[in-house]
Amino acid sequence: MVDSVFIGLSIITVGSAILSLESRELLYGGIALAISMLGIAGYFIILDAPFVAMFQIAVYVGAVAVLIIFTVMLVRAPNTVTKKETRKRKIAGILLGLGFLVMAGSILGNSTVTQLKFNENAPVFDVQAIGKGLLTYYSPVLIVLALTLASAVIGALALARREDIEERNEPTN
Amino acid sequence: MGSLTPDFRFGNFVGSIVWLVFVVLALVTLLILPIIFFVLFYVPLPEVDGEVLTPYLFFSMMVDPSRTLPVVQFFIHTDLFRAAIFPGFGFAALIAAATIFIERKLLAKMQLRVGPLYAGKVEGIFQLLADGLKLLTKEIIVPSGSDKPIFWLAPIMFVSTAAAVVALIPVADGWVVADVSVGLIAAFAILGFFPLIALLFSWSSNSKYPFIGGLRALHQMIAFEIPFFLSALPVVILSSSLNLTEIARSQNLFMNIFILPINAFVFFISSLAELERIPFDLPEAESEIVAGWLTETTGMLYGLIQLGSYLKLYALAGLFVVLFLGGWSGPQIFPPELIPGAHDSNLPLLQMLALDGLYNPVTVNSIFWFMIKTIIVILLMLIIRGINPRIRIDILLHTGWYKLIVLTFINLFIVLMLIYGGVIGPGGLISIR
Amino acid sequence: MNQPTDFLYIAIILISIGIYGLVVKRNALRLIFSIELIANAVNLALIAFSRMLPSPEGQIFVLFSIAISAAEVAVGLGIIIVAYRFYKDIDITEYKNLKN
Amino acid sequence: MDKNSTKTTQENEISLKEEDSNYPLSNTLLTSINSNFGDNAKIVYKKEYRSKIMVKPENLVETALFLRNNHGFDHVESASGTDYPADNEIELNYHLGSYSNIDYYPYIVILSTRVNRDDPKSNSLINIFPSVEYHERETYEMLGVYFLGHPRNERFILPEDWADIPPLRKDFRIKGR
Amino acid sequence: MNTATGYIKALQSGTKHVVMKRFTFRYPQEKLKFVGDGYQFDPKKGVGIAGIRGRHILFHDKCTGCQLCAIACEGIAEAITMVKVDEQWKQNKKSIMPQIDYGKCVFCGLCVDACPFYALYMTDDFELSSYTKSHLIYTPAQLAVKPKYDGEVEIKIGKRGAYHGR
Amino acid sequence: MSNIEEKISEAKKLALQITRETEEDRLMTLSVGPQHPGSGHFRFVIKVDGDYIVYVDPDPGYVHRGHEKMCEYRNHFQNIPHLERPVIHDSCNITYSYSLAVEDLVGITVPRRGQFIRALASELSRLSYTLYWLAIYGIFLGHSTMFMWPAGDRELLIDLLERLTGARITNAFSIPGGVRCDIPNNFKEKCLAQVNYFEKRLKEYEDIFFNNPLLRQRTEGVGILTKEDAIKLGVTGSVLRASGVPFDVRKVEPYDVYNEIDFQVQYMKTCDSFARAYVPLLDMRESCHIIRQLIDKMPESGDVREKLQFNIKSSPGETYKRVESGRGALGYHVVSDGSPKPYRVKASVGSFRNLLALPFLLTGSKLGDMPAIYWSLNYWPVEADR
Repeated sequence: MVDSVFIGLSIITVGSAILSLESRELLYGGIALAISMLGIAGYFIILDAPFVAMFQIAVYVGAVAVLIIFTVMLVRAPNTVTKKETRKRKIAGILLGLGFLVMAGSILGNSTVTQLKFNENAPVFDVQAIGKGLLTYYSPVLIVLALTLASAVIGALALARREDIEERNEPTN
Repeated sequence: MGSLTPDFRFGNFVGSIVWLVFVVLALVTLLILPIIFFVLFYVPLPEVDGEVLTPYLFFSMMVDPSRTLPVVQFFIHTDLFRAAIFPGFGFAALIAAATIFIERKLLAKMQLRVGPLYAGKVEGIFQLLADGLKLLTKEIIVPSGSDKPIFWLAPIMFVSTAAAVVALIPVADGWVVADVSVGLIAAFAILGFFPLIALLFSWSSNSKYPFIGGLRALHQMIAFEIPFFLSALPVVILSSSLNLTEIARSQNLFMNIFILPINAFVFFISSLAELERIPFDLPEAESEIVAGWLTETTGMLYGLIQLGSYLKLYALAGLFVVLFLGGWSGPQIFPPELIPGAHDSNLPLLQMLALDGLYNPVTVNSIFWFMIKTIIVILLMLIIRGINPRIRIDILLHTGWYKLIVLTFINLFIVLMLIYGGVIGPGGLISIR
Repeated sequence: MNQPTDFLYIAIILISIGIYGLVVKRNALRLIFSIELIANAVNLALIAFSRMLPSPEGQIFVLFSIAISAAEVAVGLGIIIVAYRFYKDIDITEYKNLKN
Repeated sequence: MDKNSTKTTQENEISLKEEDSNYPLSNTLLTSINSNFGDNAKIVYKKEYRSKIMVKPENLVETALFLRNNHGFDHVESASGTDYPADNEIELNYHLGSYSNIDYYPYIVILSTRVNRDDPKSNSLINIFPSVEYHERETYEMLGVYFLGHPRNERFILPEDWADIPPLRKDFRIKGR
Repeated sequence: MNTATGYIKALQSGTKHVVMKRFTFRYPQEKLKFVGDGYQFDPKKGVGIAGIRGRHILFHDKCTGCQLCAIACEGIAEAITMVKVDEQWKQNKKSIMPQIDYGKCVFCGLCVDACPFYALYMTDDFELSSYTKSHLIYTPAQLAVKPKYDGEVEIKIGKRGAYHGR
Repeated sequence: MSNIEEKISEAKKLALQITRETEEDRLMTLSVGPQHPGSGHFRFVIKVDGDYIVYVDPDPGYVHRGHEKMCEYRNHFQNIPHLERPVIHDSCNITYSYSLAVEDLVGITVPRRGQFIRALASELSRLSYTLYWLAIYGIFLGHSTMFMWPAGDRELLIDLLERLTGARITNAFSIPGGVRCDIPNNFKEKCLAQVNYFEKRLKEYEDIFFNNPLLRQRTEGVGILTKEDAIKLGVTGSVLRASGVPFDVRKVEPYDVYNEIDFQVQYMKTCDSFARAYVPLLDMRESCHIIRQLIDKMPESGDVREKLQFNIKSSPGETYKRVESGRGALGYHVVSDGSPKPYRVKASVGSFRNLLALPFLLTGSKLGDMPAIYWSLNYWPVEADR
């Protein structure tokens, strides 16, 4: 049962990952990326990490995908299959990708990792365990992370802000 | 002074009715019965009277009605039934339909009108059916230059996403389609799909007004998502669980709304904004941007989005009830047996009428109280629509980003104070469990 | 039944797709897509190991990782919008004189 | 009929010398007009709360300016024109009213001028009364009077493909009439 | 605080109306009761008698075929044309009578004001719809028929608000 | 203080500058009307920059029928049914001032009872128009109840008008020489009962609409037309009174019997959209008051109409008469050459004069304020086009 779900998820994830890079329209690429993220969330659910899966959906589909699609609509790229994408570069890219795949795959296949098995009886970590970890040992990291996020949002706002509009709007308010 | 059209012939009229009957009969024998048989071969069937029911024996229920009870009992506990009929889509769609009708009648009453009146003799109760049929037969106009796949898929996505939220809402103990351990987060994660759908649909219809409407929908939903999350946070602290069933069960002593009134208010306001209902129906403000992101919808596409938004209404009302109004808890008012003494008697008909083996007083009571509370919340949402004008986008954003977020924090700190002061929470004066 | 290696293979496939995108694509948004794919593949591997060990640290790391990549996307998209406003294009080969 | 009408306006002229105590407002206003402009501004008639002043096209702007600055006539209720084909003239009427001078609330001065019908051109009052903008634009398309200094002498109310003579001229006939 | 009271008042005002009487006038089932028998005119006094201005009624025994109604209508709607009738009347030598096209008529009633012989009045009947335009042209014979109209509903003001009732 | 020329030129300069330097994706041109649900028979082209309107160009004329030209082909009585077409809801007022002008030209006075009935019809008609306007203002701001209530209560007044004049909207009631017919039996009691009930309803309107905090947020401080600007733009009616100028033709230049009636001119000094919406409500209260006085002071019997020939010839000359309609001062400039037909008729209508304030107020405001500003100007497109 799980295996068929796994194969289906794999097809969806890898297929839409390829589509997100190769689709003709950038918007479809964005949608495909969101579907790929959903597929990854599906893997998380299979791996007994529902909290992370929901977090993934909320962040990637609810925020990142919206941001990306919004940017795609905003920049209105004329034609996304750019002329500068030469054949040589493409072949090199495919070779590089395949090379990495073969190399890492063969290393993985010959390593002892293949002998590792999931422990069926291992305890499943629920939200409490994660929360405890976040708030005790990793609490400084959490704070730093919060600061990072805040500064990133502020930075993005500062970057995308338009000065001319701000100046004009202030007197009317 | 109505009169019939000049080319009316009584013979034609009778002929058309006869033809209709014939067509229906032919369809039933040639299509519907084979399909039922075909389905029955693949559906696992229960054991009745000591033998496994086969598709051929299935129709013996027609002769012996008492055999239906075990079958019904079997089907009621299958996942398919739960997802499609009772706590899931069918039930929610029924409530959505009832909500649309009640909304129209209530608003009409408030506005000194009569509302739907003619369809279905009694106060127009079949108006929705008539509207649905009309929408079904309407031509679907796809604007030229639109992005066709997204344009067709988005309404369907809208309905299915709304149904996914509905699937998370428990109506009684154990009566929920998907009992996820992180149900609350799941609900919020799925609600995050809606801005994406609205944005994609508005973009795909290749028109200016929908695009402005889509942007407004995006702004509005993102601005209200944060107070929406935050207002549910103290509930999680109080019940120390993310599972919706657990949250509802933890309120058997008192409802959360007594301790979290401000958060309940914020949640209610945010869910109104999330639902795009008046006073927050800016994405569909017809006097500014025609119909917002729904401008180019026609026929059943519009119907689907309407259905989806009312499903969402039910889902959010249910969520409100689960989070703040104690879910299904309430005094037991249903008797232990539907007809006293039916269980012991051996009359099959009496047993069937008393729904012996099916009737569970606790569950029925839970569903009853849940429904009562949900209906009250829905009515409140409907009345709000009657008395309010639409507000402006900048006021809305200001409300969402500044006022509501601050309000949620006030109540969050109160709850924390109570917990650390040892009044509530684990080991407190008032034990929740 | 699935084994940890299955998930790791999927992660490797996703990473190689990401590498391919990074090398071939000249569209700034597609580059961001590639980066996101690689980040997600790593998350997948982390969760798989966390399930295998079993240890909650893997999930905690993934939460951090997701948050950081969200921040990164926000800034990246901001830069793309600014660059688009200057160059009227999102092709990175056009961005020759970002220095001034 | 056209001859008749032109005669009437001249017959109805009222001389200012004739003392009339019934209309005190008219008297003060018209006296001050008369003392400032003399023969350049003819008084066509005066009634209670109404009076009509006929000026030459070149004096239009200064009369309007005088009325605005000295008597508080600050807006235009309507600006219109009447076509007199017999005289080969078009009469322009500005109905000036006052919101700032409480004495002149009920009063309306009809400032009027006559321009040549063949090449109607007149100075625009838009710099004196901003409220005249759409009225003059309407007069332009309805009677064909070109207003010098008006920023938009162009189509306003008529259909976009209007290709006939201006419709309020007397030689434009409604079909079938 | 002002905001809260304003909002509560609005809420109260809205909910109060749920129990008020419906004001809607259900047209085909109920019909309005009108004043009098329709608009009539007394040429001697020169004043009309109030009434609804529905379709006309023509008294053949009084019509002289003077065309005054047609002249009055000429600048307004051009709905009235004079047609020849087969009947012979002493006062109507030319035997012409008005024929009214209700596709054009604006129901201003100035033709009634123009008739000096008490021949043309207006009635209560306003339900004139038909399937074709030609059915809207009423000949003098059709105009002579007095229509039957039974409206009995009018606005009543009760304790629970105004409503349309008998 | 802000100077209007400066403001206009500034806005135009800004618009020009923006149009010049714009990339195509900055400004979005929206056509509001004629098929837009928030416009009526009217269109204005707006350009929005984000949420801000930077350029407005009104384009009326969709329902232009050339009434002024048509009037030259018909005699004074035949003009009456035509002249009321532009505002059929306010038909008693729009024919009122034409009747006054013709009476002035012919040189007659209306019998006293006729004057009272005419003023009564005018007040009822004004109430009915204002309610219609208010209903649309409600639905423009998304308040569906405020659409249904005034539209329903308008029935009370239409019922009275129907009893009085014989038609529900196109009344053709005020004619040169008086009114068409005397009031029917029991009219006074009926009128008093319904008007009193209606006045009670106005309080409910205030509760649910005008005092609703959401509406206040939406309209207060929006579209400010200061007193100086209002005077310079020459606006009229409720728009002018909302800007703090107590100008009402009924008071400043009383026609017919209005000098015997005791009433106040209602005006507000906040100059914003809310004031423009609230002044009509105050006016409606005052109208109810006036109606009660009119019924009280009306002579018990007497003529209602000065008998005039159908083809009455007016004396040569010209006149300008105005009344206070639902949309402000409504004047008719009638030139006569002695024939039964007028030589020239010019209508100076409130809607056309208020139109000038539309681009002035909309430029620089938000898109969400557009309905709140546009409909508060009391602009009736059909009347402006004539």
